[in-house]
Amino acid sequence: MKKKVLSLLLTAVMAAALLAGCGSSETESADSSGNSSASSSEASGKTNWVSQDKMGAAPAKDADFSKFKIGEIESYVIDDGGWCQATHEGLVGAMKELGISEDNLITLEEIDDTDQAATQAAAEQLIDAGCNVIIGCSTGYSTFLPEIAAKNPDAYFAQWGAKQDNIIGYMIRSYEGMFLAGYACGLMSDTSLFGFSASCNEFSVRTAINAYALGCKHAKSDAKVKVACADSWYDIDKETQCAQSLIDAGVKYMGGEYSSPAIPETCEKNGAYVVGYHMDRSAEAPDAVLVSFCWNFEPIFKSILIGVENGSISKNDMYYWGGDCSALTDFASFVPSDVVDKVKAAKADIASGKLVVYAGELKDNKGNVLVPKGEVMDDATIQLQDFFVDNVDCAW
Amino acid sequence: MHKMRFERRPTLPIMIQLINSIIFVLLALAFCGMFMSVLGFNPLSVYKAMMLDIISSKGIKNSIIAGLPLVFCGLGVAFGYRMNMNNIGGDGQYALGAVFCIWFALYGPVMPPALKITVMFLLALAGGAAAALIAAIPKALWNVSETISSMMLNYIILYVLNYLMYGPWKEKGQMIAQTTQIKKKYWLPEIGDTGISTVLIIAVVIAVFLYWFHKKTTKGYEMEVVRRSPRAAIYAGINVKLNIILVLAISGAICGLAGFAQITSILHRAQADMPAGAGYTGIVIAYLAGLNPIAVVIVGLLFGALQFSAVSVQVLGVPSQIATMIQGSIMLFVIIGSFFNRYRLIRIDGSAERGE
Amino acid sequence: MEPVIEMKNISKTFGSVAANRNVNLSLYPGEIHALLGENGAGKSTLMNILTGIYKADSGEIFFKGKKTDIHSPKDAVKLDIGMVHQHFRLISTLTVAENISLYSDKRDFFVKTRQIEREISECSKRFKMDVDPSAKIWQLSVGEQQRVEILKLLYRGAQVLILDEPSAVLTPLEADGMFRTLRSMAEDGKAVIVISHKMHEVMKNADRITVLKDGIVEDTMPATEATIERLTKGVVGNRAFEHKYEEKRKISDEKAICIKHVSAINDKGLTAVKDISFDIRTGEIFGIAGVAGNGQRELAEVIAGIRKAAEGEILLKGNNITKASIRERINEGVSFISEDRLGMGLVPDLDMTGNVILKEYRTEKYSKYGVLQSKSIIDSTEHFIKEYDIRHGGLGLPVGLMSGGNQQKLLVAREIDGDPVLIIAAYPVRGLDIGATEEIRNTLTEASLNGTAVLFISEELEDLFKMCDRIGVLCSGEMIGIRNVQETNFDEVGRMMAGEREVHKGA
Amino acid sequence: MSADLITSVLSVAIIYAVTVLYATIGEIFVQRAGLMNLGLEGLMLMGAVTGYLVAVNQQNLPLAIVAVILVGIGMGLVFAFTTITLKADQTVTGMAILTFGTGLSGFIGKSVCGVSANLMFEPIPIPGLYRIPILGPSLFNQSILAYVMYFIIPLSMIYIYKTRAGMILRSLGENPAALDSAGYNVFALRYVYVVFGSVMGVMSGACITLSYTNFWSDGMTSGKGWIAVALVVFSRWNPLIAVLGALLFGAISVIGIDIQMYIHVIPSQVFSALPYVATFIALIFTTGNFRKKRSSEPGSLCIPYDREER
Repeated sequence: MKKKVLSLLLTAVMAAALLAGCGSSETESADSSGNSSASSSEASGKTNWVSQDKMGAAPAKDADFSKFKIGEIESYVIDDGGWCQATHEGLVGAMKELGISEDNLITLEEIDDTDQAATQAAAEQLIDAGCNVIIGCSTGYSTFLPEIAAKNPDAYFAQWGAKQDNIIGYMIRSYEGMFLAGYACGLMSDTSLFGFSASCNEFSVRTAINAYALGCKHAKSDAKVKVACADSWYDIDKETQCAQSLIDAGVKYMGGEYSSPAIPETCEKNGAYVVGYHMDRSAEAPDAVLVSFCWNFEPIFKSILIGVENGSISKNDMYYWGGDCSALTDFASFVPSDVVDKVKAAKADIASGKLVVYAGELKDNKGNVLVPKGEVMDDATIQLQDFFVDNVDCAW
Repeated sequence: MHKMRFERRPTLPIMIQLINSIIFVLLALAFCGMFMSVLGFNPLSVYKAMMLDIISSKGIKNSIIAGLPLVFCGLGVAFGYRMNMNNIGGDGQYALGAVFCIWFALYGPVMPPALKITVMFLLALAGGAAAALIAAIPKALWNVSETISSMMLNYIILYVLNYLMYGPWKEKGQMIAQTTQIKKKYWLPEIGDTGISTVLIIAVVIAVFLYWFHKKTTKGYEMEVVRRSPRAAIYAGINVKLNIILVLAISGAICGLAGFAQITSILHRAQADMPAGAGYTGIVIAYLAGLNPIAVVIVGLLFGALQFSAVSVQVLGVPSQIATMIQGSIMLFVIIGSFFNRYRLIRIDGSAERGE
Repeated sequence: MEPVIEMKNISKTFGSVAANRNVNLSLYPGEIHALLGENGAGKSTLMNILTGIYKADSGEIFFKGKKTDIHSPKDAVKLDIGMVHQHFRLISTLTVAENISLYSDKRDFFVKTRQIEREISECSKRFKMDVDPSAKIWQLSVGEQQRVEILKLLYRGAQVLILDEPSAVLTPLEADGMFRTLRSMAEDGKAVIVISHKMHEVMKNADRITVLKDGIVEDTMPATEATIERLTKGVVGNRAFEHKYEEKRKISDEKAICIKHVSAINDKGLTAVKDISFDIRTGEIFGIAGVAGNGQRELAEVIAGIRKAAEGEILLKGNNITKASIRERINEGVSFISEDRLGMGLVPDLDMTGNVILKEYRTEKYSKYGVLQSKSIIDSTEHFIKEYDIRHGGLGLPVGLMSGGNQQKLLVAREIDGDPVLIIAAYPVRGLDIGATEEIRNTLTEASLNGTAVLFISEELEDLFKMCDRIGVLCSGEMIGIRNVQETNFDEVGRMMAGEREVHKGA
Repeated sequence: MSADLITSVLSVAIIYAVTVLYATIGEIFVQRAGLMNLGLEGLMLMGAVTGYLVAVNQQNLPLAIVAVILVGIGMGLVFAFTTITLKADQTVTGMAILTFGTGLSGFIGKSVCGVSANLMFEPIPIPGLYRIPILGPSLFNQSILAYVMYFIIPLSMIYIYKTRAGMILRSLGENPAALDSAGYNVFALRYVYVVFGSVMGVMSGACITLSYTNFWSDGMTSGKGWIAVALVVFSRWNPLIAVLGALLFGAISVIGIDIQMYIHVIPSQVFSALPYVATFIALIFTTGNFRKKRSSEPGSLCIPYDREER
């Protein structure tokens, strides 16, 4: 009895907040966007979307990277078997390609990206250490770095996520990889029920969910994707429980956004299949991981470094690359070859533009049309993904 | 023969307390130094780097920015402990204070800044107090351990914050789980152009007030009596239950101000998991400061310095966790040291200046 | 016959207080040896040293002739020395059997409750003590708990039994029973030490008597040679022992307080005060006689408002204060000198000023707009110090470190300050040295002369007869009777304390 | 609720329970002995990292367990010395252990962060029992550490309520003075139980890294230590109730997610918060003495024992 009351109370609190959120929002927040970091980017020069053709461009013969000192700000440890590790390896890889020794890389870990003091202190540290390229690897930094970037015009700041003032933006079209992964699941599954184990309701997670769902749909028109929400970036118990719940709901193939082996292990234990995320997860559960989606930042970082070296780079640059950046690992041995071939074909189609992931007619799961027939979604909307596509079934 | 024995100190000279703490803090640093050298770092150079970083002008600024939320939590927790209330709920109270505060800042009516900020201040207090009361009332009525209940509330409230930040209050068109920034006119001004917000002054004022409150007011006196001897309190006609509720509420309210500081002076917005353990660190700070509000401000800022200077040692390749570790060991050692605050070594054939 | 225990030149100081100074004591098997002395004379300390709870600073202990060091209670138990403390050392959540087996030398892995219970009931039959072995301790009465404590020792096979103030919590009848038990043990060849401060009791039941005063052995004698005078001299020194003051005091007929059919329950939830009625007139000193633990405490607390009255009503100067809060009563002029000096009356960790204002800190005398007025506080503190010559180690020193006498003076001073209507004085002179005792007696008497009604609770008949105008006797929570001091005597009151309602004068 | 749904919910609940129960039962002993160690989270992290470090570097599980136990003993002694010998504030000391453990674990765990040991206690299905419908597959297909826990639970019950030592333990937290005068060494006993408690605490952590998710990363226990502390109070210091409580919490959060997947009107966070709400309410009902009955809380919990205190 009393328990019910309290949980109701909790719901009430949230509901009330919700109302406050939508209800009276015009009073203050309407004009408050004036100083929100998004629109301010328009203030300065027009965002320059760097074309993906630049990928793999080699540095000039006489290019000299000896003076390069690179700073990297990570929100967590660089060997977390997840996001940070992916970024770090991308950066290290790019440096190796360009023959920059690792001594010229300074990595600052566990800089809480909600902590202004820490973030700005970190950036200042790197400036003091003489870094001329500083890379913020977590979305949260975008709130704090522009200030420092403005103060230090000769250093080049690059920041994951939306474009900010004086900062080179970079993102990866992760949806391409996840789409293909979903497509693979769709091809393999004999039911049209799929699952997704999600951490937090953030754009990158939504991207993964939507792309996966569209992928499944590409293979099975009636595919539905059930989402289990952990509401935590990192909680082994919750991840295990999410996977288990999905499996109990009859899911055999699932995608996920996660950093611990909990989900693959749970799937393996229950004979279900999962798409690896962030990095190659096959080692953790060889019999469960079909294929892994990996962030491959190397081309982007390489291009940025070259650009800095030959001065071709502009602080209005925005990298939003897919293709090899949004990579899949090799498929597990138990995946039938015809599936592998179909996925390869789809990959080629995406590259050639024959296949567009967010193409109309596309509805969200509330029934509103996102993209009318015959049109395609613009990058800004894709980056933000403030929606769930119509075959996603999610509490958020 | 001269036998030695530990005996309670009649009174505790502030100097002894100070010297004790310093000695044991140094011991703690030495202790951590051991681990560092095991992992192949030179402790001295590490500490040197930290020091240099802190005493630099922007180091001081950053320490203060990092320290402010900790100071408020420390003050709040210390206030509770002043009546033996183990308020572990600092995080939750901080969060709820922030929620109330940002709600008014963003969705409340347009007002002249002074008035608006005042209301935000009061709401932050209210939020913190509300969070604390949920634990305080069961404590007062049925003696439910506030330690555990306030800790459970942390989780619950943080989920509320999480919901709001990822859900309805999330800044539209942005990727990060945070609200929009509040309007510039509602920011607290900086002190001169130091980049240090006036909220620091608020913290100091509150600390001084609390110090005076404990020493000079009847309420402060009541708290002291309840803390020292609950039975005597009843005997003196003090309403203990009421005091429990009151003290926990105030304790929570002050923690709530940490949210106010963030919103008006540091982030100027609310974010998911904003407290980030400040409430727990607050306990450490309160204890190390010997529950003395003014000392809390100093210790709090020092902790800020410690946390942010941990970044600087990473340049030397020292793992970031060093800060947490140093905090922990400083605490352990100071606790051990505090034994010598309470006891002194005496010779048994000490002369009798005390009757029985 | 060689003594089973010999203590030689034992000294023990707490901080800088000498609790024992070069004490010698020898104990023979088969005897009941009484340790006589006022509270704080060092009796308990001496015994705690013998049982290894405290370590003596210097001195030696011989067990059956050979020197032994008793470092911990464990050692004492090994030597078959057992003690029944004034505050029982029982685990209230366990049963009698469990408590006893806990203390026994049994080391078997599982608790054999059945068997132990059987053995206990045999043992308790042998020494004529009845207790239910399967009962939980917190369900037992004080008397029963004491029996459990004694059984513990017997079951453990103790040869030396020490009892600290065993009769303090018993009615005279219960006490006699208890002493019969002790006697049967002595006849069993065991050596028994009884700590007490009651001369009659000691002379009646002990074989030998050792008198302690201020931590020093004043006198040792066989009980046969003991006389009240000799003992008194040892216990209280050359304190004048005059009877009731001569000059007749005039007491107005105005009733300061009326207690009407008041009942109250104690912490255990049992009725501790049964339908008590009496009244005290202004300027009168009304004594409550009775063995400690017969409802005095509850009665005092009910009047002070710390305990709710289950039934009946209390009128202060005619107006009903039964429902009034503690604070209201304080404001109405009810003062309470609690028997629990450091636990309730004073805050040991606070300094003098902090204790001076404990009850009146809210009045405009000490505070304005919720702010304490340091000046007036210090003034009245110094006033107290002068007025009642309280000796202290500086205003900043916690009162917990002052001597008991000075603590009590401070407490009394605070309670009497501002001429209250009624002072409840519970055992105000318990455990004080003669000097302090006299001063506090006088202070209370003066207060009464100034028209304050005094409720004087004590177990010391001397004190009662010396100070009071009337004496009411409590036994197991009931008011056995009320007498004018002029019209009664020790013997009558003593029997009333044992619960005899109809007592013939001088019988 | 279909049979195999029960099975799977149970299996997850058991994983949750086993990992948290080591710490919980350990803490029950500590609190029964009259002390409160709030540092469990720190202990678990230390256990997790130590176990994993050894597993990775030595590829030897028994050795890992030994190392973990040694660490537990060490940290136990620190806590015991500070709170029993020096009589320091137990809440604060607990916080210190927590902070220190968190920091140190991350510090020394750096080298194995993200490294896969490929070595853990694999689940061993127990031949006969494994076949039992519904319960079998979840209960009897567990790792050795879980089976050990199956033994610890009844043993701890017997120990506390039936054996002489258990009786002493119960008295230890109730009235140490009485024990002391009965000739028991209160200090030694308390040391023993504190150390035992912290060994169990670190085992909890080792359980996570060595038998469920075979990897280490900073602060991976994500607040489980606090749940353990809460469970102790929730269980009224009774291991059996603690087991039920742990299973309940595990089940609640799985079922929470189940519901959350179907019912979208209620924010998912509500279900995430449920276990904590449950604990909070349970707390009020189990420890709240508003029913005027003897609270089962150890009488002198958190009160340092000082023989010459007078």
